[in-house]
Amino acid sequence: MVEYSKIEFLAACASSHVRDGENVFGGTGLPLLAALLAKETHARNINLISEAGFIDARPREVPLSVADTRYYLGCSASIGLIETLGFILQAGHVDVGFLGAAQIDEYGNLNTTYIGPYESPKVRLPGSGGGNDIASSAKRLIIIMTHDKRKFVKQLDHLTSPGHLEGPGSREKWSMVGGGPEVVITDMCQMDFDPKTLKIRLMSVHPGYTVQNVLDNVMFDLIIPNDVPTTDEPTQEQIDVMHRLDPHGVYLGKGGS
Amino acid sequence: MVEYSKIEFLAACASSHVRDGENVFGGTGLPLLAALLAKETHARNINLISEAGFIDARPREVPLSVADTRYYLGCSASIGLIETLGFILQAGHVDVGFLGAAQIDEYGNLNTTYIGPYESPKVRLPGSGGGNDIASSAKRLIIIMTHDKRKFVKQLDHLTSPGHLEGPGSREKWSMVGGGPEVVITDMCQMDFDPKTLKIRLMSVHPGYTVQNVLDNVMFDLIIPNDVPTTDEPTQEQIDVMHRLDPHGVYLGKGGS
Amino acid sequence: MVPDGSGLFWGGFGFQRPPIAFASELIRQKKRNLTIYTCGSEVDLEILVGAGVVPRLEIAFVAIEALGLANNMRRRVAEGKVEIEDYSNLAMAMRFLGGALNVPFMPLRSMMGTDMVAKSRYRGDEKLKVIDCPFTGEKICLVPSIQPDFSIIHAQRVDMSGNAQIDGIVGEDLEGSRCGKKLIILAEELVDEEEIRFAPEQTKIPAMYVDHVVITPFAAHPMMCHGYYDYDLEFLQMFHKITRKEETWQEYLDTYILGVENHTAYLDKIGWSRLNKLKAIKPRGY
Amino acid sequence: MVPDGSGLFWGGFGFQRPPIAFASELIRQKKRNLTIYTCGSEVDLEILVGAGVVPRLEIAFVAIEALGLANNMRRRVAEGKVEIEDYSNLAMAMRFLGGALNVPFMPLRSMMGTDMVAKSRYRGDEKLKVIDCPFTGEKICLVPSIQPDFSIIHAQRVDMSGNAQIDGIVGEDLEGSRCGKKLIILAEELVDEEEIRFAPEQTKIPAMYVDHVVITPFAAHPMMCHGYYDYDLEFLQMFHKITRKEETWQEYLDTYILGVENHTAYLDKIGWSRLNKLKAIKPRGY
Repeated sequence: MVEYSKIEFLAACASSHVRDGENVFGGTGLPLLAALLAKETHARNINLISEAGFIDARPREVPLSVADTRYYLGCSASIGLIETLGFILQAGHVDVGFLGAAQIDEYGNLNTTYIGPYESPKVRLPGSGGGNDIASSAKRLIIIMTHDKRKFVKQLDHLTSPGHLEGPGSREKWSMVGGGPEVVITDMCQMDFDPKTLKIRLMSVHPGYTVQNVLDNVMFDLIIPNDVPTTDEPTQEQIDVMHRLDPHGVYLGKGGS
Repeated sequence: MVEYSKIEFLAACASSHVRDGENVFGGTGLPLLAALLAKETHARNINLISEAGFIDARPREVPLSVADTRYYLGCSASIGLIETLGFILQAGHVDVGFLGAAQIDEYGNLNTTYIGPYESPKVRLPGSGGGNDIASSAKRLIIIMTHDKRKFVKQLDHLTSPGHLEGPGSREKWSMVGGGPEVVITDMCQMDFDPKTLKIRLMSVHPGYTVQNVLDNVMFDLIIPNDVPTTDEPTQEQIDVMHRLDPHGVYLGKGGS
Repeated sequence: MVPDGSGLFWGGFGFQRPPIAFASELIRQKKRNLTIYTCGSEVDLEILVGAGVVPRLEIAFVAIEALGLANNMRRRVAEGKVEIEDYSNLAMAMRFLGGALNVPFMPLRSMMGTDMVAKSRYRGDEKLKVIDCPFTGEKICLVPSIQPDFSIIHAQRVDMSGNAQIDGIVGEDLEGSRCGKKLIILAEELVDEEEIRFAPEQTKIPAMYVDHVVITPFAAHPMMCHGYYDYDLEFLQMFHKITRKEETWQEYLDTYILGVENHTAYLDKIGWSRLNKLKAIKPRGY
Repeated sequence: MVPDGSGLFWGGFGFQRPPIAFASELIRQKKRNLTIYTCGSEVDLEILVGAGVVPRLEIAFVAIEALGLANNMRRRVAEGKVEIEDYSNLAMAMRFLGGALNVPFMPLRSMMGTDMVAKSRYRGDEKLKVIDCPFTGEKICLVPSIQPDFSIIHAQRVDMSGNAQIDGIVGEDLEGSRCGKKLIILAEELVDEEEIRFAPEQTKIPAMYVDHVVITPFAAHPMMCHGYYDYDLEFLQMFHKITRKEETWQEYLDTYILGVENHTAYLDKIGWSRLNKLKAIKPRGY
C-alpha cells in the first residue's frame, strides 16, 4: 500500500485535473507542486507559465517564488508580467489556473486578503497577487485548500477573486474571459459545481473520510449527489516524484510523508 | 569659399538647431542627416532615437530606414515602438523632433497624407507615420521643407500633424505634451513663430535670396520683422561630414554638391 | 490558408523584416479583399495593392522611406481602388497592444486636433473616440483594439515547436504577433530547441501563440533582415523606378511574382551570387 | 535623496531582485510617510512597514510566498498603522504601463465583481472606475496610471552613463522604471560601455531614464539576483520566524539594519564565506 501525507494526497489529486497539452498557470506552493507533478507524470506537454514572466518552464527543482530563477532554466521564453497576465491570461490563452484561499463561499468566490471587517482587519493575508486575474480569465480554475469549517463560509470577509459570484449570469455581466472554478480540492474531498445553480457540490470523498465529515466542516448548504465515490489514492510514482521535486520538504512539510 | 548645394545648406542649417545633450528623434531623410551632422559636430552627446526602437544610436553610415540595422550598431538599447513613441515621446522625454511635409499652413500645421480633397485624393502621400505623434509630443519641432509656393498654403488639403492648430490655446485644449513647432527651415530661409499669435514669422534669409523671394513663395501673410539677417553658411567641416555620412548621395543627391 | 476577405496584421517595420515572400505568395494565390493592419510597410504593400489583393488598409505610413513615395499606392488610391483609414504610428501600435491585451480600446495623446480625428474613410464612429478623462477631465483619444484573423511575422529563427526569436529592433511585432486570431511565422532558419532555450530572452514569440511556421530564407528581399542580410539597394531603386508606371509595374509583377512558381524560384531568378553578397557581416549585422 | 512623504515604485518581483539594500538604507535614514507602489514584494516590505517607514501601500501581494504570511505587515495592519489599497497584479502592472505611457488610465478585465471594486482604503472614487466600453458596450475596468516621485530598480549591471541591463525575468520593472519622475538604479556591478553596446537588447533600461546609480553588490540578500546569487534560504527562514513576534523583529531591526552603518557593513555581518556560497553557478543562474 502507498503511504502518503495529507498534503501529498492533495497535490496528487489536484494534478489529476491537469490535461496534457494545456497552458497552465503555476504559481508557487501546493498549486505549483501539483502542476509540476502533472508535468512529470501524465501531462508531459503542458506549457507551464509563471506569472512573473517564464513561459514553458521546466524547473528541475521546485521554485519558492513565481520569480525564482529555478523557473528560468530550460524555459522557452522569459518576458514580463504584462506578457503573462495580459497577453496570455487576459487574452484567454490559459486553460487552467490554480488558486488557494483562506475563505471560499458556496459559489467558489475566494478571499485571500483580509480576515475580519475591511475597516479594521484582524489578519492581513497576502492579497490578490495574480489571483483575481487568474480567477477572472483562466478557462478553468482549480481551487486547492485545506479543509476547515472556518474556511468554507456562507459569507466571505472579503471577496478577492471571483468564483461564480452570485450564480448564473454573474460572470457574463462583467464580460469575464474565463469560465470560473471547476473543482475545489481539499485534504478531505473533491467538490465541483452544480451546472444549474453554480453552487458547490460534493464530487468524491477521500479514503478515510465520510460525507458527514465533509458536511461537519462546511458552513453553507453543500449539494450532495446520490452517489459520492471515493477519491483515487496517489500512486507510488506520484509520491516519489513529489519527494524528488521538493527534497527539502518546503511544500510537503519536513519529513515528507 | 565653401561650396554647397541647396540640400546641404538645408541640412546644415537644421542641424544648428540641435543642442548638445538633447534627446533627438531622428527619422530618415534630411532630418536624419541634420541630426547626424549635429552629432558629428557641435552636439556630440545627443541621444539619437529612431522610432523603430533604437536608442542612443551611433550609425556609421546614414540609415535609409528608421528600422535600418545601421541604426543598431553601437546603440545602447534596441527595443520597440511602444517604447520610443510611448514611453519616451508621449511621456515628454523628446527635446527635438524633425518633420518634413508636403504642405504647411501659417500656424505650422502639416500635411503629409493627401493632396486634393479627402473624398477623392489626387496624390496619396506617406501619411503620418510617427509624424503626428512627434508633432503632438516633442518639446520642440523643427520643420524642414523645400521652398515652394504650393507647399506654404493658407488652407491645408489635410491636417496630419498639429502645429499650433488655430493659434494660442489650441494645443492646451487637447492637453498636448509637446510645445509645437519652433522653426521652419527651407532652402530659402528660416522662419520661427510669433509668440503672441503663434503664426509663422521670417527669421533669416539664406545667402542669395531676398525677403521678396520668400514672400513670392508663400500663400499666406508671412510676418516680416524689421530686421531680417542673413543665415550663416555651412562650414567646410559640415560639408565634409555630410559627404562622409552619405557617400552614395542617397539624401544629398547624386554628385554631392 | 488565408481566405479572401481576411484581416491581417502585417509585421516588420520599414526596411526591417517585411514578410515580402508572403505578400508574393498571396498574389500568386490570387487572394482578394484582404485588409492590412500595420504601422507602416513599403515594398510589401506596394506589391499587394499593385496586384489588387488589398483594397483596404488601416496604417500610419506607406512609402519607400528614403527613396520616395509609394507609387503603386498613389495610383491605386487615385483610381479609387484602395481605401486607407489613417492613424499615427503610436495609434496603430496601441491598437495592436490593446488587441494583444484583449481589451476593447487603448488611450493615447496623439491625433487630437487633426483631420485624423475629423475624417474617416470607412470606420466612421468606430475609428476612434475623443473623451473627457474620467479621472483628470483632460481630453484623451481612445483607439479601438484590433484582433485580426491572422498575424504575419517574419523572424530570424524558430525551433520545431514554433518558438521564434527576433534579433535587433522589433518595431510593433511583439504586440502585433499576439493580437491576431492565428499567427503565421516566416523564419529565415530552423534551429535546435536547445539553442532557443539557451537564450530564452531572445524568444520574442513563444510557441504557444504560433499556429504555422514557414522556413523562408531571404523572405524580406529586397529589404533587410537584421544579422542575416542587408537590403538590395540596386534592386530597390529599380523597383521604385518601375512602379512609377503601370506598364513597367505589370512587367515586374509578371516577371518577379506571377512568373515564378514560388519563393525559391524567385530567389533563383534573383541569383544566389547576388543574394550571397547581401549576407550580413558580423558583428555589424548588415 | 528621497524626501519624507514621497511615493516610490518598488522594483523586483517575488524573490527576484528586490532592492532590499535600499529599503534598509531608507530605514537607517529614518524616512517617514513613504508610499509604496508595486505588484508584490516580500522581505523589503516587511522591513519597511516593520520599521514604520511606510504607512501606505498600493499593492497586489505581500507574503514570503512559499514560506508564509508577511508577519510584520499583518501586525502593522491590525494595529491600524498601515493602510493597503488593494489591486490585482495585472491592475498594478497596467497602472505602471499607463504611467510610463503618460496616459491617465488603462483598461483591464480583472477585478470587476469583487470587493476590490466595491471597497477602497483611501483613494475613494479615484481607486478605479468601471465603465461601459464606448466601442463595444461591455463592462471594462479603468485603473488610474501612476507616476510616482521615484522608481527604485535593482539591475544586474550598468555602465557609467546609466544604461542598465536586467537578465532573467523583468516582472513589471520595464514599465515601473519608466513611470517614476526620477529613477534610481541599484546595480550589482559596473561594466564597460562596450559590454552594454555589444548586447543592446539586454539594455532593459536606457540611460536616458536614469537619474542615479548605486553600485550595490548583494543588494537583494537574502533574496536572489538572477545569474549572480541565489536566495539565502536559511536566513530567510530565520527572518520569517523572527518577524512573528514584535520583540524578535525589533532585535533583528537593531542588529541587521540600524546596527550596521551601511550595506557593506551589513554584508560583513552576514559574512563573505556565507555570501560566496550563494553565488550563482553558470549556466543555471542560481
